[in-house]
Amino acid sequence: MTLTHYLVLAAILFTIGAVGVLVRRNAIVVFMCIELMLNSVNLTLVTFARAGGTLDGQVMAFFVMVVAAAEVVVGLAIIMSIYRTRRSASVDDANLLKY
Amino acid sequence: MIEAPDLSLAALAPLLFVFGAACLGVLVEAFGPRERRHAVQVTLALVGTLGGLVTSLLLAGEREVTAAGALAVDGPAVFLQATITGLGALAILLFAERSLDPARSAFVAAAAVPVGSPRDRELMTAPRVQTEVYPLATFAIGGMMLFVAANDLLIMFVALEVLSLPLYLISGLARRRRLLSQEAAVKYFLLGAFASAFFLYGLALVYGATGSIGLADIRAATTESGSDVLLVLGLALLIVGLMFKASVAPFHAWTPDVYQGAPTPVTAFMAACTKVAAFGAILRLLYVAFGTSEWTWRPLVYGIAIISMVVGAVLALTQTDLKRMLAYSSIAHAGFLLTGVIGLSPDGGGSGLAATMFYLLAYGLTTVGAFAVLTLVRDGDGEASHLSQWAGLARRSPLTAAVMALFLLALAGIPLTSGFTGKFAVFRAAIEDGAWPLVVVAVLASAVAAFFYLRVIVLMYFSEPAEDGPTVAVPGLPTTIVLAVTVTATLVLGIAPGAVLDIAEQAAIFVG
Amino acid sequence: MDTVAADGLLAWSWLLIALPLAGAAVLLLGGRRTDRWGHLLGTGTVVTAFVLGLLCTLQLADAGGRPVSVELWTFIETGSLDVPVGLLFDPLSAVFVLLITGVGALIHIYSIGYMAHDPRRRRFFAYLNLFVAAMLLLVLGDNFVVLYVGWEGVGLASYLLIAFWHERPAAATAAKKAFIMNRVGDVGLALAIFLMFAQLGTVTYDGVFGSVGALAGGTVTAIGLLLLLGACGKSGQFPLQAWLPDAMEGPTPVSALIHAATMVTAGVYLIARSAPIYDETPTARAVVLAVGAITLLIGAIVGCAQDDIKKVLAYSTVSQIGYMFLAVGLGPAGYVAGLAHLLTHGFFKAGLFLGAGSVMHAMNDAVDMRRFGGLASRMRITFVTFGLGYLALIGFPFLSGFYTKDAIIEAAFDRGDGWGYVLGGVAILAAGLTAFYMTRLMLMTFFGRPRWDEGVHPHESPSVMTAPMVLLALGSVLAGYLLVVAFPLEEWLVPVFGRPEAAEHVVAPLVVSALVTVVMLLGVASAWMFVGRREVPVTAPARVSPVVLAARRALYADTVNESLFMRPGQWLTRALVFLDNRGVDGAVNGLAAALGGSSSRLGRTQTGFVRSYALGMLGGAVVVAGALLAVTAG
Amino acid sequence: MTDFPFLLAMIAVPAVGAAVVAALPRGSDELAKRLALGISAVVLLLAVLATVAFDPDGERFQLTMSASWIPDFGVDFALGVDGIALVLLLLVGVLVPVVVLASWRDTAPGRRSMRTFFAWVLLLEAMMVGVFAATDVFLFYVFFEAMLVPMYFLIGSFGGPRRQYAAIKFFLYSLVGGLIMLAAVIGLYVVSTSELGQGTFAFDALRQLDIDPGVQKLLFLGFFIAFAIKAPLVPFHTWLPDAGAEAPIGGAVLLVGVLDKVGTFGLIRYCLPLFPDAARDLAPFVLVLAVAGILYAALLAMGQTDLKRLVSYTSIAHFGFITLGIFAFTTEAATGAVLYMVNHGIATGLLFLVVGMLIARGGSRRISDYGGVATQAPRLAGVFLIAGLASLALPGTNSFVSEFLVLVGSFPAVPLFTVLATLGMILAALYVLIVYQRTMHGPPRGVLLVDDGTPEPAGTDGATATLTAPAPARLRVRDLDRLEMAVAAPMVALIIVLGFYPQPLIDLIEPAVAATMQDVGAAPAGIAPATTDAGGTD
Repeated sequence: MTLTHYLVLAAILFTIGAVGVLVRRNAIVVFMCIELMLNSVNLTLVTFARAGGTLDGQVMAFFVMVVAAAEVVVGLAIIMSIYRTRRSASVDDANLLKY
Repeated sequence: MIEAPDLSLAALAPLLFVFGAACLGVLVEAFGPRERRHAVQVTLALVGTLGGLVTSLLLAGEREVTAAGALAVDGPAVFLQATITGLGALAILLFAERSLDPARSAFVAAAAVPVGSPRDRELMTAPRVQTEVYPLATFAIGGMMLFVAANDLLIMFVALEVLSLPLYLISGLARRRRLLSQEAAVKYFLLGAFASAFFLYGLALVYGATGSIGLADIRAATTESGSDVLLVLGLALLIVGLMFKASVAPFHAWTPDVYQGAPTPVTAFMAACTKVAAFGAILRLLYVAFGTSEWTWRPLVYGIAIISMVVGAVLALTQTDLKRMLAYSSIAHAGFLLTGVIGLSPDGGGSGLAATMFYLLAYGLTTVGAFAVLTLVRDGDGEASHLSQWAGLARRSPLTAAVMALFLLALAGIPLTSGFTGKFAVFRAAIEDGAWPLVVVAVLASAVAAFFYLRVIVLMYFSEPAEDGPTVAVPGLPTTIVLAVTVTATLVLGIAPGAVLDIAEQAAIFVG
Repeated sequence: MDTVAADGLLAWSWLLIALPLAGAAVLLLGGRRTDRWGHLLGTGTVVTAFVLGLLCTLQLADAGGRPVSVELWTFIETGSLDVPVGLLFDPLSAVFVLLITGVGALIHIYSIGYMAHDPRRRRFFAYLNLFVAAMLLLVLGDNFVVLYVGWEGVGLASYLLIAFWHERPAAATAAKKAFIMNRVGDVGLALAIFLMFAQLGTVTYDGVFGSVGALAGGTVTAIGLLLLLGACGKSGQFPLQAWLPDAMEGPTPVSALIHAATMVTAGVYLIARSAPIYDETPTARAVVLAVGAITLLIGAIVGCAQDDIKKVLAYSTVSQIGYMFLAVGLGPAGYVAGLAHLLTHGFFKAGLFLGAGSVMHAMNDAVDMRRFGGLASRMRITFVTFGLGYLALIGFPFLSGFYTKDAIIEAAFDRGDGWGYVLGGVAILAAGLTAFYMTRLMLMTFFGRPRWDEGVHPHESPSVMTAPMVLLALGSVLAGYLLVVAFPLEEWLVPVFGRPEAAEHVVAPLVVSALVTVVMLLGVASAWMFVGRREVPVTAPARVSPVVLAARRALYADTVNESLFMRPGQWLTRALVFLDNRGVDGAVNGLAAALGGSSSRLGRTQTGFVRSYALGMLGGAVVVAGALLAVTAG
Repeated sequence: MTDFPFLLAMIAVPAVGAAVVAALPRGSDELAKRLALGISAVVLLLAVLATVAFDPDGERFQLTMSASWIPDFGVDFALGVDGIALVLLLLVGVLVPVVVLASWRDTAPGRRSMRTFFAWVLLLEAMMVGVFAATDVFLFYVFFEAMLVPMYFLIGSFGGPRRQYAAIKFFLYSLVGGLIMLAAVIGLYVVSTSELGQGTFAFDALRQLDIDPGVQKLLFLGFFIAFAIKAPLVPFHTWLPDAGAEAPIGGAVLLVGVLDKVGTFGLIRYCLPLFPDAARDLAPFVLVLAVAGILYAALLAMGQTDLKRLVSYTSIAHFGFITLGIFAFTTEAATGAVLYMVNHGIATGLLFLVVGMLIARGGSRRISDYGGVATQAPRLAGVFLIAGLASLALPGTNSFVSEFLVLVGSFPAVPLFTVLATLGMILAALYVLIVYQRTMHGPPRGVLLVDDGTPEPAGTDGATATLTAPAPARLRVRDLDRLEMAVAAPMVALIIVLGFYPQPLIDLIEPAVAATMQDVGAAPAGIAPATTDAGGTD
């Protein structure tokens, strides 16, 4: 099982995440898909770190996690507030602004 | 025993100032007495931003890489940091305006309260106001300053998030039309996160390709190893992430919705500062990291510039909401800015960098001013941003109309306004680089753009006012200051831009 | 003959122009406060001008007719073009000065009576003065540009005077028509000037005539033909004759002065003045001949069928000027004859018009001869003066027309070739026709039973009107004898045209005179046959031969003009207006509309759904990546 | 004397004046117009003094001054005039006071505030002076574009019913041209950078460049399109009839009288000297546009039903003549063209003014709404006729001199085009006389007709009952009063004086034109036409 496999796996995860963002309606799920994309990046970083024999990649992964966590906080807050108003977490319902 | 990385505090002073103010703001939010909070927060934010402005001005001419090569404090960084802090301070002033809305603020009293609930209705008119916006905004400003100074991709990413997350939040904090505001927040957040994921993946790929994330190292790597697929893909994804922030077509889709939904002061803040920051990062990425493999991305930027100008100008033609129209116009302006980016020779010299930076400054000031005027024209439920409501404004309030007309003419790029100087600078840079077809497209696009700016003037001056038209509120001190500053700047940069152009010229060297 | 700078009185010859011009200015600017004495001022200036002209001519005569030039100021000087404002006072211009000021003065006097009741009399005299000034500029200018200025100046005056009663649509239209058709001619004159400048680099008479010999034949011919076009426009010659009869809408003194005696003869002046050019180009001369011949026939034929007294005289004018063109077209042999006829014609035609005016005055401005008749007894002086003019015109022996017309016909025969006979024949035939229509006019107007409308009480005109008529009548009796026999014009004009070699006559003058007289008498007789013997119907008979019909319709000249130029022009204009609004402007507006449409269509992509935005971004990302890869790969 | 900064003063005085007038309190229209008249009179005086100080045979550019403005772009605030610019400055100086005077009555209580109107007019004057006096291409461009704003507001705020459409159309047309020119201006700058080391916009320096023909063509087109829209030449003309028709009379006079001259001025000042080769190569196409414009616009003028549109179309035809004169490349023709610019400003200005006076009486712009005005308003009719005759270039009016010069000068160089253009003389006579007959001649009719038996107001000439056509129908129409005569008189005087004694102006113009012709490498016309054949005909 070479490093390439990890990279490919990461790419696949990233794609899954991206597609998920496109196909899922529930804001939470969409957001989780984005998290998935971030984590696929983490996998990539770590893999490259391993390949390069340095620790940078791994350190970066930690950075990413922290940032992701912050994102979660902000994101959930926003989603919550709109959910409490609309009683729905579907991103398609939020559709007043257009054209 | 690990020796601490070299850290020239002097060079970081602006950042420290702003972030310090932001952190203090959080503490105040937590422990400060509610009734005095607003005043304190405003002062803090202003002190922070202005302090950042002053210090970055003092740093002029500084050229060093510090923080273990993570930060580059060079001409462009300092110039753009000054620009950001300055514009940021103006935006903060707009935030702090309390005399316009009978509800005493543009921001919701309690974001957590569901829209339309009884509590919400009672809070609507309560004197209570939100004060978290000030530390949030200050953090965003800090993030932007970091963004333009970031000398490695990871810092760039972190800065990206630091500037984005607060923006997501404050764009949802409108006091009126909360539904729109919240929707804007959600859209901005989801798409922003999506975009940063792309940026991040790009970062990873570049790291994989070059084994490093320092821009200098990447430059070195690309120069000797040329560019393999990983690197190119990485570059592509990085560009996507940045173009999204700069709201360049085809990554512009969020711009109109968010600009329209967010509270107008926040829109002003985003339109001005975010653009500056994003372009700062773009310039740095393209010219420090990928300057030597310029030929790879040049055609791409060329094309994106055209798309952005055309899409922005054409789409704005049929808008009926002023905020939305300005949003589309900002997309078109992003295109014009890219013509400046094109006009930058590989070594980072050429007049392109200075031109782009000048354009950013001029555009930022004008935009803040335009949105500030927007906040003055109100009817029963907040700002009257629908075009038809502006009919005959010149009769009601000649001064307001005149100021708005000035900003619109500047955005249209009529001589003797800052907009013209900026356009001239970037077009010149592009033609010097032989990109005259791009410039021809640009001038035609700006002709189209001129139409919708003119239409507003026509409405304000040549149409009869509607009887139940909006009222023009008397601006309080903060807004007055903002308008005074922006009007003066728009005229000065149009009539006697020499000095500022000089500064931009001298600042226009990256430390590689 | 080289010119000398003016001295003595001649140095003041510019006053000839300045006086009437000043008169016009005073009357026009003075406004109503000059109403009371305006007409006197107007007349005074012209009379003074006449006296001055006479004195100048005498001084010129003392100097042996040596041409005199008066340089006034520089008009236009740039690059290699130099146009001075200068006057040339030589025998030729002297002749015209006397004619213009002399006849002009008489007609001014006449107008005092004729326009007495017109509230706009002051403006009438102002315009008359303006005309005299312009006409004098025309004949006195020493280069083609100054001539052109006068040329269009008289056009303007004629426009103003034809349209003097402008509330009459007919008058307004006639004036416009006159100006336009003149402008067509003016274009010819202008182009001639351009050509002279292009080829010779000068526009002064001296310069052009001095070096015209060096030019290629084609160029000279072109210049000649273009000048002729101008002459045709001004002199109502074929094919630009249609405006002259309509011009009779103007007050009768105008018809007498401008459209009989002076302005319409400007064409003859132009050709005579340009003799050096025409001497170089037989082709152009031939065309002049053709134009003259055709026109004099047209005029004569149409004149036979008109019932409007002034129209008859107008067509007679057209025809008589045809004679003059014929004459000058003959070259050196004919210049003098043409000019002599021009002068005598000036007298008798002016006299005839004034007579006609007097008649109209008596008949409440009626012009239809079918409603005249039997006026001889009521208006003695008018009848006698008119009669003398009539005799002079039809060339009754030993009256002025007799001398000058015969001279032309002889000159025509003297060409010797077949064309000479053709032209001579045409001229003689026209002489017969002239006799016919003039006799018809006399009969219908002065003889026979009165056919007046009720409420018309003919009366003789006041003496202020009759006096000029008498003088002109004297002129029409004597002028011919004086100009041909007593003080031969030929001698006087030697400095201008040189002394023509005595032509050997192919047909003896006596024979010609006899022939002409016989034909003339035939014409008179046939007029008596057709008109005099029987009762004149008050309304023109409807059922007449096509020939008469054609003659009544002026040989369909207007019909041709309308169907050839007017209608297509209007159609073209309408088409272009449509094209401009729909086509040119439409294209621009269409572009704008297209942009707007694409804007709203493009706006549809902004659906408001986060997920579609995300899709857009993803697509964009793919494109970006693809593009970059493509660049690096390729 | 000459060291006095006339040009700067001529820009500063009206600019400051505009600010002052605009700053006046509401309802002080009376004061505003007096102030405006005074200021514009001062400018006229300055223009005259400048002319006195100007030496026709001296330097090409005189009364020069220069100050560094935007060093980074190599832009100087450089002013200076040659004969061409000077006569146009005189035109500006003359027209603006007349316009102010013509708008005197518009400051009626209850009407829209005219304070801003006069402010805009003065600002426009400053801009127009600047555009003619600039010797720095960038500066010229700045004035060229900035000039749009005041005119835009003049049309939009004070114009007719369709003023919004007209104003936007005017602005966008000019802006498109201007922006294309901007690209060319920058291109020129870049070329100068590559040739001279560091970039400059100084006209004299740019004139020395020798630019590669291909580039020249592009730059020439950039400038030409802008000027062709401004002038305007067919087919870029359709904005003018709308703008001219909707603009207030004062605005229309300045628009057609001066503003559009910037186009033709630009052609002879910039297109020829800066891009001589391109100018020569492309001359045939330009000439086609010019001649087509002469005939096309004249025919269109005949087809108009709106008085002001008609006048606008006549101007388009006249601009055709001017362009013909410029691109025939002979001193005579070009001198005539420049003179034509001045004369056209005066003649068409007067035509617009008198048409405006007629419209002020009838309240309608439709030709068919008038008729027989001459019977009761002879002075009005007289002025109308003089203006019309000047517009058809009758000898004795100023236009004749210029039109004659253009044609006589062009003929040796481009005979065919000139002959076609000469046909325009006939069309001009047609459109002038047709409209004159319809409105002034014939029996009284139209909107001015007195339907009820009310007595007509005083001031009309009693010349209605003629012994020929006792017209029972009468018009209620004032004849021109003192003020209106005061407006018309100077123009009429100029028309006639310049019609008989144009030489002073020619002496001013010719040296500058001759210099320009040397830049293009064209010899004066005259006996040897071959030398100046711009390839127009064959």
